[in-house]
Amino acid sequence: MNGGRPTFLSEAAITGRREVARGMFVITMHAPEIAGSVRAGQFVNLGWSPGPLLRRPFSVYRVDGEQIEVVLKQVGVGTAQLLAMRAGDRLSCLGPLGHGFELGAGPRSVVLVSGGLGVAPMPLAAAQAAAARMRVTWVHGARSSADLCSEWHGDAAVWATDDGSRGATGTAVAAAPEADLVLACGPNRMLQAVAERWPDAQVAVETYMGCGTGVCLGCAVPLARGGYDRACMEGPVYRAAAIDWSALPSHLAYAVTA
Amino acid sequence: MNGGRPTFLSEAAITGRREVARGMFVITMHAPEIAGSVRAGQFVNLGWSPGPLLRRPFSVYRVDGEQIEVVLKQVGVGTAQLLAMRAGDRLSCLGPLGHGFELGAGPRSVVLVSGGLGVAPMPLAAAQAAAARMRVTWVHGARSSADLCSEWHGDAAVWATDDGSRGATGTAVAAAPEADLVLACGPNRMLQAVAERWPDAQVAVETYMGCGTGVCLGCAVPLARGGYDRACMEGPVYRAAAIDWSALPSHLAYAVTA
Amino acid sequence: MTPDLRVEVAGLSLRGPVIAASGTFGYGTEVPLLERRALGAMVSKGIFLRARTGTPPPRIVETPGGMLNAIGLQGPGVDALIRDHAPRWAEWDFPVLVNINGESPAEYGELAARLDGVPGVAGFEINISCPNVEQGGLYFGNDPRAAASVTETVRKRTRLPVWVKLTPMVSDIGVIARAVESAGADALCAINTFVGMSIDLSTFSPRLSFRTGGLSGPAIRPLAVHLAHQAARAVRIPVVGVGGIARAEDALEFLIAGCAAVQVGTATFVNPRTIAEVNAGIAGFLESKGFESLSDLPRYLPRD
Amino acid sequence: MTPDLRVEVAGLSLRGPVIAASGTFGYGTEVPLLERRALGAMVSKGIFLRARTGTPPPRIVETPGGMLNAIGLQGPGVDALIRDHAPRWAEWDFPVLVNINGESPAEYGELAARLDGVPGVAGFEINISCPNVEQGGLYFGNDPRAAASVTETVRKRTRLPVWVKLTPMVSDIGVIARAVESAGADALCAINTFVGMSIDLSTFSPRLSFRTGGLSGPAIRPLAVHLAHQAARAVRIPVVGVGGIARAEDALEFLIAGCAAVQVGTATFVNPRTIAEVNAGIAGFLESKGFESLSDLPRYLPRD
Ligand SMILES: Cc1cc2nc3c(=O)[nH]c(=O)nc-3n(C[C@H](O)[C@H](O)[C@H](O)COP(=O)(O)OP(=O)(O)OC[C@H]3O[C@@H](n4cnc5c(N)ncnc54)[C@H](O)[C@@H]3O)c2cc1C
Ligand SMILES: Cc1cc2nc3c(=O)[nH]c(=O)nc-3n(C[C@H](O)[C@H](O)[C@H](O)COP(=O)(O)OP(=O)(O)OC[C@H]3O[C@@H](n4cnc5c(N)ncnc54)[C@H](O)[C@@H]3O)c2cc1C
Ligand SMILES: Cc1cc2nc3c(=O)[nH]c(=O)nc-3n(C[C@H](O)[C@H](O)[C@H](O)COP(=O)(O)O)c2cc1C
Ligand SMILES: Cc1cc2nc3c(=O)[nH]c(=O)nc-3n(C[C@H](O)[C@H](O)[C@H](O)COP(=O)(O)O)c2cc1C
Ligand code: FES
Ligand code: FES
Repeated sequence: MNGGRPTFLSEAAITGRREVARGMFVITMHAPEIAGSVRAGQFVNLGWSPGPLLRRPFSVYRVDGEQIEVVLKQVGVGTAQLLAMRAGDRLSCLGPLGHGFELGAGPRSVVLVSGGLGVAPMPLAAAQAAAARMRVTWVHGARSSADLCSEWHGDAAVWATDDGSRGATGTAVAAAPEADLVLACGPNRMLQAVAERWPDAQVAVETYMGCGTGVCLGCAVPLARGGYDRACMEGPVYRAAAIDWSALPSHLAYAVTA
Repeated sequence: MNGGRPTFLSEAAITGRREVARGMFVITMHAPEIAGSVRAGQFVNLGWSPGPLLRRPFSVYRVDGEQIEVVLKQVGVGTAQLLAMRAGDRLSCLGPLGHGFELGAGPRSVVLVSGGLGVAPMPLAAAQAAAARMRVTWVHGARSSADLCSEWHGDAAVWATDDGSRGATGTAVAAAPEADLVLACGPNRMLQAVAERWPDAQVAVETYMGCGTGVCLGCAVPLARGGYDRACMEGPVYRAAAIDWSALPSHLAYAVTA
Repeated sequence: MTPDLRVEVAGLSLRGPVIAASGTFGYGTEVPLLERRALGAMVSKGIFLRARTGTPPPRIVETPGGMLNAIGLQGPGVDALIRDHAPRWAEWDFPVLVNINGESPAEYGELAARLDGVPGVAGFEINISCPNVEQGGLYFGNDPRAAASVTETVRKRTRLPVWVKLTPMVSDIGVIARAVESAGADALCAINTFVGMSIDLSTFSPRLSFRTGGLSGPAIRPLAVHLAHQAARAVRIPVVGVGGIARAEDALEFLIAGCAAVQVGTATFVNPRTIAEVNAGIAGFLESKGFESLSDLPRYLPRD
Repeated sequence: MTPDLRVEVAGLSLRGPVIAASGTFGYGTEVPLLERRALGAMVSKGIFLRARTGTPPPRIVETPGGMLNAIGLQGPGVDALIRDHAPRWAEWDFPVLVNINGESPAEYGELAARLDGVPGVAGFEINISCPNVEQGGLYFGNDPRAAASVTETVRKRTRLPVWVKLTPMVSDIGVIARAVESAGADALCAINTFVGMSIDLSTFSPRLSFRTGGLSGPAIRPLAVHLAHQAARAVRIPVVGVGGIARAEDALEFLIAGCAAVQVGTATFVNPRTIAEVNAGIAGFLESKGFESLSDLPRYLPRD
């Protein structure tokens, strides 16, 4: 049970892998129940054996029939092991977990703002927004042209690089146009800038996670109104202004630029 | 240093695998230095990552050019992981370790007595005895015909099965002929029978091992003269009568019948 | 025939020996995919009299074969527990114990009194791994007198079963075990987490905001088996083994080492189905050995 | 430029901070592939006055991320050590400390006196994780008075540096640390193994013939970092960190947490080149951060 929505635990066979930016790979796996029910911004918690003790959380990047996809770079032991796997290897896949983006019925246009690996939830967000008949603007930034995710989805795209090697020079946040709805994901520093520009934006944050299922309280997100709640249950998507950004530790993996 | 003989630590790529009895597999790996120096009865200590903390000791089964071979069955986590590996996967291979069989210059005939996985050091022993121009009799026993190792080496072969499904009904020890030299490997119960029939036989024992290199004292072998020495340094090959068999714990993995 | 897994632990009849450990199951309502019918009992997340915010993140760090946590006993306080959670527990077909915490013996006693008689509350697990604020912050669990005093105070305020959860950070767990047994504990749980620390090489300071955290998971299992065994040797009341159980084999180690039942914590984070699988595995093991019930399992428990 | 890794630990000048831990390097002559030039120092396998047979097998059990050992301090006794090993140590270009063990303070003292002045013996590491036979088998290391008494006795019989190796099985390591500091220890090593047990499901009894064993390896690292840090906060003498180090990052955790040097044990079993790799990794880390020497490494050591 995950706030009433079903959660599935299955052995998902890896079915493919492709490189979408320098060192950044999309892994495809067969997980039909999750593919059939996941919402953009939700995540799966992946485990394998032999491997580390705890599962590793990854946003669902895209859904393709009975396949789901995740995108990652090697940042530590778990991601290194995942990237060493081959088609046919099996992952234990728990999900979908957390609350995803709320697209609602009102908005007519959406801008998806991502930095680096923060692109992770965006293709699915683009697909679900398009299905809700919104106009989708894809805004994606990274350190340099080679670090930009080569895949994009939507009606228009805006690129930003720190070194100006493609698109606007500077951050994705600065480069983004206005829209009815803003969804963002990336390093905390970037999300804090999102919060300043659009307090009502929906942002997907990351925290260390123990269980991903709401029972360990390890994924505490400091709230602007005081106290903590759980990134894996109430989150990982929040209204940008709801978070106490000064108290949220920066996690590195999502960010090429962090 | 291993009593003065060189030890090598290398990343050995797995190059092949074949089934030689029901559930019993030979794994081939590329380890040129070890292939060039190993003596029958010596072992390699295999590690891999992700995997268990400690290395796993395996007798060298055969040498083929720059390849070495080990034979194993799934008995626990380590052997399960080894058997799940594929060609191209790499093992950290430390060896050759321990003292192997002493063929000497005197003996003209040798009988190689093995039970179950105790066949492990015998193909190499057969090759080295043949090179020393001995007449080699291969004696191999197992529970049942399907459990007998299908590969054998030497001038003559004698088979024994508990259920009589192939060769003599009963143990390999009972079925073995006399010879100038007896080399044996198998479950401790079998080796104890070897010690009773041939006190001068050379037997390869197994113990739990921490390091395989003589420093942890974990591999204690109780000696008939009192005290312990190290299976990984002074052993794993002993004169059968030198061991205090009542004090040597039985390890199960070697034995299909233990 | 399926072996009989029922076990009686200090006045509570459990349908099986596998219990959900405190702090790893929340209040029992959120674990996904949980097969509740495998649960022998559940111990709730640790509670204080008043609501607590908990510690700032980061709160957890993975370590080899384990994890450190410093949650800071975040929780809603006893009133919310009685209002929001106990009513649901009252409907379940297994007992729920409340893990109680305090800064003084009086606080523990007060908590027990408040919860005594509340439908859904079947008993207490006293967490003595808390600092005793009245005694300069020394842990209750390290000091036989303080541990006994907390136990006695709680004992006087309730008729429900009182279990005491021991800390492993002591030189002789038998001394504490006997002290709380004499003070009226009905059962012991061994053990809580070990204190550990992990350093972040990029900041040159601890990874956890609280600096230290409690180590749990498979890494501590051999230590927990030893300590549970030592506790079981020291007392006549039942001992519940906790620490690093992820498979039926692990649970069986504790049971053979003299425990009446076991708790599963961290493993649930990795596999929400752990408790059901451990329970089924114990049954399968007993069956394979020809035992008709858990009480037939041979125990290794030479008495001190 | 290669950073300067030299460090002075209690009267001994080490060319690097990585030391071979007692019982995991034998007498230093057998480790294959060992690059001796990476060794800051070596601590010999624990020795008693007289030869000891050791415990019957099985002596080791693998556990998640660790291993239990019960070797029983098998060894040749002090005479054979002086005859067979010390002469070789005298030729090496790094100091060798002898790990000394006894059943009474007098035995420790006698050992130190016998070894004092023997060429090749650069200092002592007192292993206080031994049962005190005179005091009914309680461990020296659990009792501040007994630990101090052993330290004092050894201190009086030698002018060589005396390091005391602490046991982790205490409720407050700072108390023991201060007691042995006052008794004249030149440095502390933290920590020795934790007592653990593992049960064999086929025999329904412990896997180790000695029943319990000492847990070492990565599994204990977060506990060891914490205890070494606590010891370092409690005293002014240097603390050498031990427990679960397998990589440079692990060693750096101990160094940042306040240790002057570190020891590597179990990891050598897995990779005989560990010490050289850890040493090189520390140098690489310092270089990447722009530090010219180990002493530039920031420490996290708030004083008690
Ligand atoms: C809800 C959520 C969604 C995520 N989605 C993605 C994604 O789509 N793509 C992607 O590349 N990464 C994603 N991350 C981050 C990803 O989980 C970590 O990069 C990954 O766990 C690192 O594992 P590791 O073993 O390689 O690193 P290590 O540093 O070895 O991991 C050690 C421990 O730290 C945790 N950890 C390390 N870095 C992070 C981090 N940045 N965030 C959270 N925990 C961390 C690990 O889970 C593990 O418990 C997401 C995290 C969260 C919480
Ligand atoms: C010198 C020597 C040579 C060997 N040669 C062979 C061989 O050629 N083929 C083969 O199949 N097996 C051989 N063995 C036994 C083999 O090492 C074990 O079967 C293997 O380690 C089991 O690992 P596991 O992880 O599958 O089992 P687990 O039971 O999961 O292992 C747990 C621990 O116990 C140890 N262990 C378990 N069983 C044994 C055992 N029988 N002997 C020693 N340690 C054990 C493991 O090394 C590990 O430390 C040899 C053992 C020794 C000492
Ligand atoms: C995240 C987390 C929170 C915990 N909270 C509590 C608690 O509130 N009260 C308590 O007595 N024990 C608490 N514990 C300890 C567990 O109940 C258990 O004793 C310990 O984790 C060892 O078991 P395990 O290895 O199976 O997790 C907690 C453990 C974890 C990992
Ligand atoms: C097989 C083995 C033998 C040991 N023998 C001794 C000993 O004789 N004296 C001692 O003080 N410590 C001894 N130790 C403890 C180690 O020196 C070290 O303190 C402990 O193993 C933790 O470090 P590690 O995790 O790096 O191994 C031994 C450890 C092992 C594994
Ligand atoms: S990760 Fe455990 S509660 Fe969120
Ligand atoms: S296995 Fe360590 S000494 Fe033999």
